[in-house]
Amino acid sequence: ELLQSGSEYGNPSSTSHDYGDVAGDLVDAARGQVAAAVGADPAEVVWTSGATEANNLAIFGVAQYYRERGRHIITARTEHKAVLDACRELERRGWQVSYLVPDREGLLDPEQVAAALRPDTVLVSLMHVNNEIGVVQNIAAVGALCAEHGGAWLHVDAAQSVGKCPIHFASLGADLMSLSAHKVYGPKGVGALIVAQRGETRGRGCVQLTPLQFGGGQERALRAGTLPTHQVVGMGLAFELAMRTSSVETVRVAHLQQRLWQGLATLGGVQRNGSATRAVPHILNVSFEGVEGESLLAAVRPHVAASTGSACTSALAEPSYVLRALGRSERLSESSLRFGLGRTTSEADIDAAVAVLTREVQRLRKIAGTAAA
Amino acid sequence: ELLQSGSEYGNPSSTSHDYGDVAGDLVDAARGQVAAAVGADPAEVVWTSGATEANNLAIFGVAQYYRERGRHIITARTEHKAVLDACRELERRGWQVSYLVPDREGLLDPEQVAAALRPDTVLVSLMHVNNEIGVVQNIAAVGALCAEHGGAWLHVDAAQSVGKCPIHFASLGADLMSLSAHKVYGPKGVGALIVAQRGETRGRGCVQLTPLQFGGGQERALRAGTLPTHQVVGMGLAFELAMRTSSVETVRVAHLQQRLWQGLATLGGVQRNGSATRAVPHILNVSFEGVEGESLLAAVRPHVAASTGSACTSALAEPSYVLRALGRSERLSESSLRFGLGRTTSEADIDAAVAVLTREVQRLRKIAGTAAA
Amino acid sequence: MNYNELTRRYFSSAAGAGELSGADVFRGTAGDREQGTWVQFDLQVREGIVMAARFLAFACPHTVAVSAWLAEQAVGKPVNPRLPESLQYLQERFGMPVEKTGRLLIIEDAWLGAAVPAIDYRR
Amino acid sequence: MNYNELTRRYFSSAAGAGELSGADVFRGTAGDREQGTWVQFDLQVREGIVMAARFLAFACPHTVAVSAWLAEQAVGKPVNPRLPESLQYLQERFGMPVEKTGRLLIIEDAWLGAAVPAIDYRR
Ligand SMILES: Cc1ncc(COP(=O)(O)O)c(C=O)c1O
Ligand SMILES: Cc1ncc(COP(=O)(O)O)c(C=O)c1O
Repeated sequence: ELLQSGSEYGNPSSTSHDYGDVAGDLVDAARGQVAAAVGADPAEVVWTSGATEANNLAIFGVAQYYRERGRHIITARTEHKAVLDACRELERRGWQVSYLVPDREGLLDPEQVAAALRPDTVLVSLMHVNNEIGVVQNIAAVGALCAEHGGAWLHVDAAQSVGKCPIHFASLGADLMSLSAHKVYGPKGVGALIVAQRGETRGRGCVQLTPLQFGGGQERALRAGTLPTHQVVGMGLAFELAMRTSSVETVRVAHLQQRLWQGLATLGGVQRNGSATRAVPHILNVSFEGVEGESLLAAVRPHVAASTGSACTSALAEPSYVLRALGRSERLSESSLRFGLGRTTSEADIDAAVAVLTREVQRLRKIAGTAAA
Repeated sequence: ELLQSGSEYGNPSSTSHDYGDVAGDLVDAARGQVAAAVGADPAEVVWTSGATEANNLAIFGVAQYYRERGRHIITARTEHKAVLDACRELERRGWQVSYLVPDREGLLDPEQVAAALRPDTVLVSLMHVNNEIGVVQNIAAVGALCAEHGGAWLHVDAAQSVGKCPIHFASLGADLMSLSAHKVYGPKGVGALIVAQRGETRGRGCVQLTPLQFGGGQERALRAGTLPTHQVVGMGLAFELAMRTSSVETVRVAHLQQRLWQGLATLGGVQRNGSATRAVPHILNVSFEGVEGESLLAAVRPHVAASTGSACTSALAEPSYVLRALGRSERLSESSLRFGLGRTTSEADIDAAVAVLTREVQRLRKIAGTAAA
Repeated sequence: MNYNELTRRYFSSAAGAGELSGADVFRGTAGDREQGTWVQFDLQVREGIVMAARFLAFACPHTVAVSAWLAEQAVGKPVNPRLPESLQYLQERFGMPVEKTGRLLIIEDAWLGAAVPAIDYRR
Repeated sequence: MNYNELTRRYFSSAAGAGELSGADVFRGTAGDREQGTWVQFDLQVREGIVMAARFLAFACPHTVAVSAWLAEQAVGKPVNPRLPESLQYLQERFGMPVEKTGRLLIIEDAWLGAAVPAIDYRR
């Protein structure tokens, strides 16, 4: 190349550069990897800057496109902020939103969705794996309800699913599915929205969206902007690796989670948050009675990478709304820790974490005068 | 760290991880680098996935927030698609948009803005450096007009400015400014919107925006989503390097551009697009008479990285709307090439490019029977 | 835009580009440069045989390549009142996108513009 | 949340955590665990001098640290009817965010709850 093009690596949507051709091939390969990992078609992958954008694109996109058909949306209290805050904004703009409340285990009954569906419902947005407590919702049953309803599209936030439990878009009956790379050991700042193209076979057209950002016509004109080739390639690789290793890895992680929970349970005054059976093992959420939340975190954080509340929202330092939705008191919600278990976690890590937590919780209970609690 | 956190590097907006602290410091440093390069305050930097998102956030953000105050927007025919397509969407939603037409050199007269301003104008969106023809608009004069008007905010798309010509946000009188990393040798998929915080000194509050994507409260709650630390760090570095080298580099590039233009001019039947004096030297846009556009590109592209139309939109293979707005015929717009000159371009590259172009244009003119033209 | 090998070869060699003159030269043109596609064929025909063929094309690489191929293959054969291959075949061989079908029709018009009078002349 | 060195030191040692008992022990408590902050001071006072001091705190690290420091510094000095330093000074020294000012008031209440009766008793 004698003169450089405007960008370093070429624009994969550009048809006039040789650089662009190479970049386009890389992006196509990544599209295939992501699609294969989640049971979707490569053409259904719309790249985004993360699951936050994917969630916003799904929710605003459907709401705006179908605003003449209806302005009612169903979601749940335990969704990610990206879903809840988008819904709140739609409420400010005149939409109505039903927020389903899960049971004390964090689970929704598909009957709750059935009861909430209205003629003017245009969207049901529910997550597959909850990011704070790891519970897995029965999305397929909801998919069937939406298909029966005919007018309600189903969006699934699956940012936490890939590599943690099987997820197959085509079988879920979902129309839209949000994905994120960095939850699967990929780079931050890239994700995807899967947009179904097989609606015809189900007797209604495919879901349509009004884009969030315009200009340039990339990604089936659903998401304008220069594609970051290196980011997308990273996401593809991460998803391929996740798919290859996940079943073996899940058994190993389940064992570690068991060990962690049993270790902590001997402390007494601990409660596990969320269903233990309908959940992925990569997330364990535990409430510690008799200790104040901020002190708990400060005491363990030099040694154990745990978080309070949602890892994504802890800038706001408020008690987890997810745990509150499960009926936990404000205090207990604050003194809860979310442990993430994954590829790099070993048995020795678990034992060390149990030791630190046991020591620190006992110490804090002594300081708090709640040691007998 | 005994147990891993949910993400690999920690979430810079999270206050509860040590990882997060390091990432936060890196992001802050990058914020400082970007701000310093464009004469803004670090607190005014809102990270986005690129200038496309920044443009959309500025336009939809202002339109939505001030929709009760007015629904009129002023922009220009030669803006980037991300601006034009966002404005078209607003027109579909009931806003009115005035599209200013530049002169044959691609320049706008601030008087055109003055004439277009209406009591219900809420936004003027104009680019600083045009991506296809390199002309530089007189933004400061427009800034003064907007300040006088009082109700119209000024958004500047400066994606092509950094490293190519001086740009100083605080002096432009702009309220919003879009930036992109990959136009400055940084990574693709990251950019920023500068959102002024110094409005008070000008006798009206600061510009307010309704976000495009919600959830999580990152970036002053203007742009939710996990920050890609590595991307943002890359952008910061790219901007710092651009600032350090740009004045020397600009002289060198101006010389190369001169050499390229003189070389091509000897062909005859060539026209330069856009003002030669009020432009950055990094972009040269030339129309070749007597050759068909697609063949021209096909003939030179194995040897010279030039593009037709906007590099960002050439997936659509339509004649450049920018050149059409300058009054070029459809045919001549199609047979125009945009050359990007930059850091890696040498004199030898220029001479080789001139040789290839001379050979191929003469050959194509012979084939087209236009050799005498 | 990607071009297949055949298109690339005929576009870059474009061996038969040019014009012919003389009483035995038949010329056909079609299209309009202002509309983006213009093609011209010159056939030198003696006793019903194409002695030489040239083309000019202000056109995309596909159109240039097809025109160049047509000129090349015609030489030494009896002048043909139709294209030697179907439009569909040409489209496939040269990997021409369907959006460009109209350009094949321009090629055909130019070809017939030269070949039909040549035939008529022979009669 | 970041904590300064002083806060980290007193939070992690929390040397004076505990309770005292006896006729010469004065106890003050304030706050409410259910509201998130609860503090208790036990001062053992003999002839107007603090012989021993203990604290309990169900509270954030800042509150724990300030309470621990108060208990530590009191020992061996005449019982003080006020905090030994202004709230503003404590806030600065321990790098306590302004949002937590209410917690300093709880500490003060608990402190006075123990110290004031001890003073009264001496009179
Ligand atoms: C369930 C869920 N949805 C959405 C997101 C947001 O994803 P991203 O960080 O890619 O924007 C997260 C957190 O990262 C999540 O856990
Ligand atoms: C002037 C201008 N604005 C906006 C953009 C879009 O920027 P990005 O690729 O970062 O989305 C571009 C092209 O890249 C541009 O040249």
